[in-house]
Amino acid sequence: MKKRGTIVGFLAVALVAFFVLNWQPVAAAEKEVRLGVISPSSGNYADQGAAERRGITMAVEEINAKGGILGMKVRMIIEDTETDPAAAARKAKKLIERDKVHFMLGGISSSCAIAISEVAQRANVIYFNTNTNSDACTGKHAHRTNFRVGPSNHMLVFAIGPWLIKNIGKKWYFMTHDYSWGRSGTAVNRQILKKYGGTELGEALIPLGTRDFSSYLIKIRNLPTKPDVIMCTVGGVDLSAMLEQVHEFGMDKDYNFGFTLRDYPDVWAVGPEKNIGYFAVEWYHKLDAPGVKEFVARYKKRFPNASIPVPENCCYNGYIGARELLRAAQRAGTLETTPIIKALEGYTFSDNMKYNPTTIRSWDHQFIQDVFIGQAKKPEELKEDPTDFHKIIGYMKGEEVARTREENPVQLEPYR
Amino acid sequence: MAILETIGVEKRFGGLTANADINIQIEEGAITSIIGPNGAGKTTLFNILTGYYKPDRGEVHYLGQNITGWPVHKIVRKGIARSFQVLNIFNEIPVFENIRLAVQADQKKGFHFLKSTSKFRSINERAEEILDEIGLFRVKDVITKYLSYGDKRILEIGIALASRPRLLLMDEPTSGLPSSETERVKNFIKRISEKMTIVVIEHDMNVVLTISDNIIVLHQGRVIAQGSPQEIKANDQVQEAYLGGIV
Amino acid sequence: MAEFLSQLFNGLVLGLLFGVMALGFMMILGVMEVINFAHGALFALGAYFALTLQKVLGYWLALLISPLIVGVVGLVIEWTAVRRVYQKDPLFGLLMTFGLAMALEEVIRIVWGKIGYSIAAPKFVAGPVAIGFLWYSKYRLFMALLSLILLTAVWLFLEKTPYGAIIKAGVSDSEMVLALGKDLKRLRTLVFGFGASLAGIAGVIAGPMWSLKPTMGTDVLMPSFVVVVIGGIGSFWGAVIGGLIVGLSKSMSVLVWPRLSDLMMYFIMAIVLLLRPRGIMGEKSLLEQ
Amino acid sequence: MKIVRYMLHPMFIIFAVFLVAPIFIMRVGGMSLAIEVMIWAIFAVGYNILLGYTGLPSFGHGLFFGTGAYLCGLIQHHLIPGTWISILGSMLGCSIIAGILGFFLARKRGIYFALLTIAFTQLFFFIAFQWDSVTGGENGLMGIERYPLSIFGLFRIPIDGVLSYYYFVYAILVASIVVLWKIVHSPLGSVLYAIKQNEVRAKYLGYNTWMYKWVSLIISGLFAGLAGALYAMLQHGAFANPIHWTRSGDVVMMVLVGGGLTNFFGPVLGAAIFIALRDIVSTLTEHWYLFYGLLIVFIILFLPEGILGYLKVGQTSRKMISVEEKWSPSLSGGASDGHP
Repeated sequence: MKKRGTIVGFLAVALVAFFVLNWQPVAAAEKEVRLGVISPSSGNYADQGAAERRGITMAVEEINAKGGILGMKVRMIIEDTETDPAAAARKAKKLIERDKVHFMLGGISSSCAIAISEVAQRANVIYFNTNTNSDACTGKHAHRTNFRVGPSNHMLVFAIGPWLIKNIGKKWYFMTHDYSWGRSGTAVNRQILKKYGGTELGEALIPLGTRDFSSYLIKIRNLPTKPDVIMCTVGGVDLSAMLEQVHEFGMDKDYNFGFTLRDYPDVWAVGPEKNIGYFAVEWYHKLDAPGVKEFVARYKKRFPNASIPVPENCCYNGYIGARELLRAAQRAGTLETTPIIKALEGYTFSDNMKYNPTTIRSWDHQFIQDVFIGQAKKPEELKEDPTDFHKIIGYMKGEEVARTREENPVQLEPYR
Repeated sequence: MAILETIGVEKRFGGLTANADINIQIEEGAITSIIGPNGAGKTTLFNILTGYYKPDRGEVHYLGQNITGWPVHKIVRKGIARSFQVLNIFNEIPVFENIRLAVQADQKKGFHFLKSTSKFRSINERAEEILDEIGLFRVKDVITKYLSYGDKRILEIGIALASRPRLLLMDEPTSGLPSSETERVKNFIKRISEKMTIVVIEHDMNVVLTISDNIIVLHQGRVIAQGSPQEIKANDQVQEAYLGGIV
Repeated sequence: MAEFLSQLFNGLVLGLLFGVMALGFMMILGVMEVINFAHGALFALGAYFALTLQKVLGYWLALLISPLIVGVVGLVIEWTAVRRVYQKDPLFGLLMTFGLAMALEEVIRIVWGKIGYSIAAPKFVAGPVAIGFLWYSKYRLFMALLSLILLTAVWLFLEKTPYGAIIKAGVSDSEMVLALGKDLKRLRTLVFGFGASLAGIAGVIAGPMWSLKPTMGTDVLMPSFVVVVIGGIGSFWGAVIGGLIVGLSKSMSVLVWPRLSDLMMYFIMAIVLLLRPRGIMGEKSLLEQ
Repeated sequence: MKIVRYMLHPMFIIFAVFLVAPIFIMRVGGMSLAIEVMIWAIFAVGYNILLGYTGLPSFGHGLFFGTGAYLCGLIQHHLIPGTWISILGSMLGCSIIAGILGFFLARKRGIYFALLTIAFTQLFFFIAFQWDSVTGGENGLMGIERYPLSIFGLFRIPIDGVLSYYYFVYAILVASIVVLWKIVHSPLGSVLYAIKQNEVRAKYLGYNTWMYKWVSLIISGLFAGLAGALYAMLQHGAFANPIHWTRSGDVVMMVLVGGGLTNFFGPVLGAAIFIALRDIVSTLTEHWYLFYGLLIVFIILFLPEGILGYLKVGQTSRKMISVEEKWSPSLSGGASDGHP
């Protein structure tokens, strides 16, 4: 009986302590800028989330080292989306209501980003979604307060697709992750086939969470016509598993694979042996653009023990997103939402570690930027630098690949 | 007239035959005992009669109606009630509630869902009547599991009575009771037998021979004898198979 | 036709692995009446231990030792926590293993990090092989062989050893084991450890194919459930047949309608439930009704 | 004196606490969290009819919660944009689904019941996730609105604000708890509890236990649908994830933590504690799943009766605990005799 009493007492004290620690009202005086970082640290995209948080941390620390913005230090308040849109919406509410953040950024998962942006728009809080690619984020679910830092699927596919048609072949087979991101990727690919006169040999719809691709690979092996390109819009863990099995079934030797997007952590997981194909890349740490080398060096200094030793695309987008958001507040001279939005819309910056400047498009809030075309290096090419997985074989300017106003007829909400 | 009749009932579990070719008639208004050694298939027979098991072969007729394969609750509503060998009462609720539930089932009020149980006067009154009848009124608010074993036995039967059965099947009502209590239960059975037909599974030959009008002897799943106490006592086969030197 | 046969073959190979996975799950379910949610996490642990061990000891020793360590983890879990919920409301066992699964997954994140890993298959089974029309992965053939050996070993253990007889009795009725006068407590601990190491070994085998992620356990848990529901609780052959059915449903639905490949097993499960509620090989037990 | 007794009744205390809570919560923020507590409380108390009273351990009740959210959105998008109609539609829809699944489920109990609920929730998850032309797939069904309440066309009460929505949910919470309280203390409730204790005996009283279990599933499904619809309106969206089995432990934990197996009001306390803890711990540490997992284990090991059960609150007239007992005490004697 005594033991039980102790346990309950302990629990009660712990509870009270938690409440006291956590529920203290936020200091009323505006002495700091509160940046809500909302990105996954559990669930399917936990590692991408960690990567983007590293980028965000770097941007915030660099700005704070220079004295912050508007004379105030920037404080990050981090919440986990659990890669679950319902949880993401809840956490966004928490950041807005309780922590009273001035703006939010983060994302990775398009579905989480859409859920967050819905909440943010209603509360009139700026939200930068980093590292999402679904066209819906700046299309069907575009909002006045919502900005997308990374390129959209459309941009990625229109970078890699025409290149594949020209250089590899016109007969394509699709492997599509069977959810909105995957299907929108394949839909854009079909546009490309139509535009450039290619043929589609079929499509395999792969359920999310598929661990075993053998049946699909066998199916491809038995196609009556051998495809020139197997165009994959498969992501995350499933992509790692797929690369594994493509290698296992020896398909990497006799087939060409194209990928709508390649996240660096996925290749890092499977290693150089199984890294294959041609793909679109958002950013790469070996780009020959101004500022890249310095950025990589700063990253290595700041995160000597990071699981991935170089900054990759998620980290880059996190960094750029956080930096531009804070800079815009500085330009606007206030933390109010509407002036910052106005300071962002149509803004162009060139210290973006890419070849051409990036523009924040005013009518759909898409960051228009260079998209790169990459090819997987052979394992022996990695001798000198084990992190250098990709060969960058070309790039497309943002305006050449982004959707036009006709293709994406969005109407943002009025300013509030 | 037979109130209950089985025709060639058979039940197997895997390779074991629990009941084979059982043909019995239960006389209305009488007390019938079923005896037999452990594992003779007595409880299985009860389970078949009450619809808990479906026989592999054969039929069960009740009041001239074929009830084979009917679900338990339907058979119970037809007027067959049962008490169990292992105590089978609701342990976590008061004694009164046990009886009340049974009366509630009898009055078909189970699906009323917005009126408090205390507002159903006819149920509550009837339940108190029954408690009075079986002599458990004094403990009506006690949580059932704290009752004495004998009281639990009585309660078990009381629950069965609440559904106003025409036919009551009792599975070893005296098992585990001290002799004084056995006497109490025996008298109780005698008393209620005036109102209904009773079938008992019983080991205590003393009880069997004093209360029974008819005795059915089961051995290895088959009926080996059937008749009045005197006939059974005189039956050599029964003596050999079961009674041994007891009587 | 060639594709049909290839898919059929592939389905069977996958089915064997699901069988191994589900067998451990089912033994724990049958003997302890505990739905072991942590089975997936143990599967993942097997793969992660192998990842670390093979760097030091090489593949073969990793294949051998990793399941043993997982088995020990299973024993510890049983000994400290799970044994306290036997014979209680099944909800407790369910929640307990659910919590353990979460905690173990997070432990993997803490120890090995959030990023994915790849285990290299041993050299002699790396790459593809062509057998007539069938172009197949050598590693999977190796895996099929391994699974077959495992299944045979488990079968021999269940059929030919006294412990097997007790476990089988326990599967249908734990009271019977008590009646046999055997030490139920120890039996349960051992079965839990054994089931855990079966999950571990499935993890080691699957690692080189499916690549490693902290969430990998969650993803393979559901097929085990479905296998057990289809095959029926308490039957060795139920687990094997259920595994094969799930494997085949995954590969064959790719031929017909790939979108269904995940849903298919649930549909099959629903049909089995309609026609034979206790599963194909399941015996009627006190668990139902 | 009667008034004092009423005021000390847990129902009154709960209603009073939630009534005045905004005064404090508005200061620190977190109204959405408080609303969430009430929504989950509705869900958990309804679910407890199934778990605590009928003794059926469903581990897939997210199915009804998630489906309720979707139905709410679908009705708004495709039928009539209105608050009442979408809520009532969700409740009706979920009880129909519960009724259909009940044909399979109500014949089972114990662990088999749990297995099947898990399998069904996964089936629904995949359908919700893949059928994106209807459900929005992984992006969820967005744009679910809180339309102003209109009472006989006379008033229009806006519930779009946080505070107004709080009191809207509060009113529904009060109504739900009163209705469920009545059910529990009605003949129906008494039969359900009898089934939990001893299903075979209940059958032998002449109750069609199958039908009662089925009804119990429908009741819990109905309230889950209600909670789901309210949740969709809170989030302005409906998502597939709450249906996934990895989320199905949440509501069970709420019931258990509070002491729902022994007390009608346990789930309300459980919902409050669970949501507050999850919120706090997930902010404090990245590895909050570890703590969550261990907390579950801890509670099962040391507090299996939940907090109210442990404190022995409110167990005077109706002792509900039966967790120490073996799950199916039924007929074991009969069965052993049946196997000669």
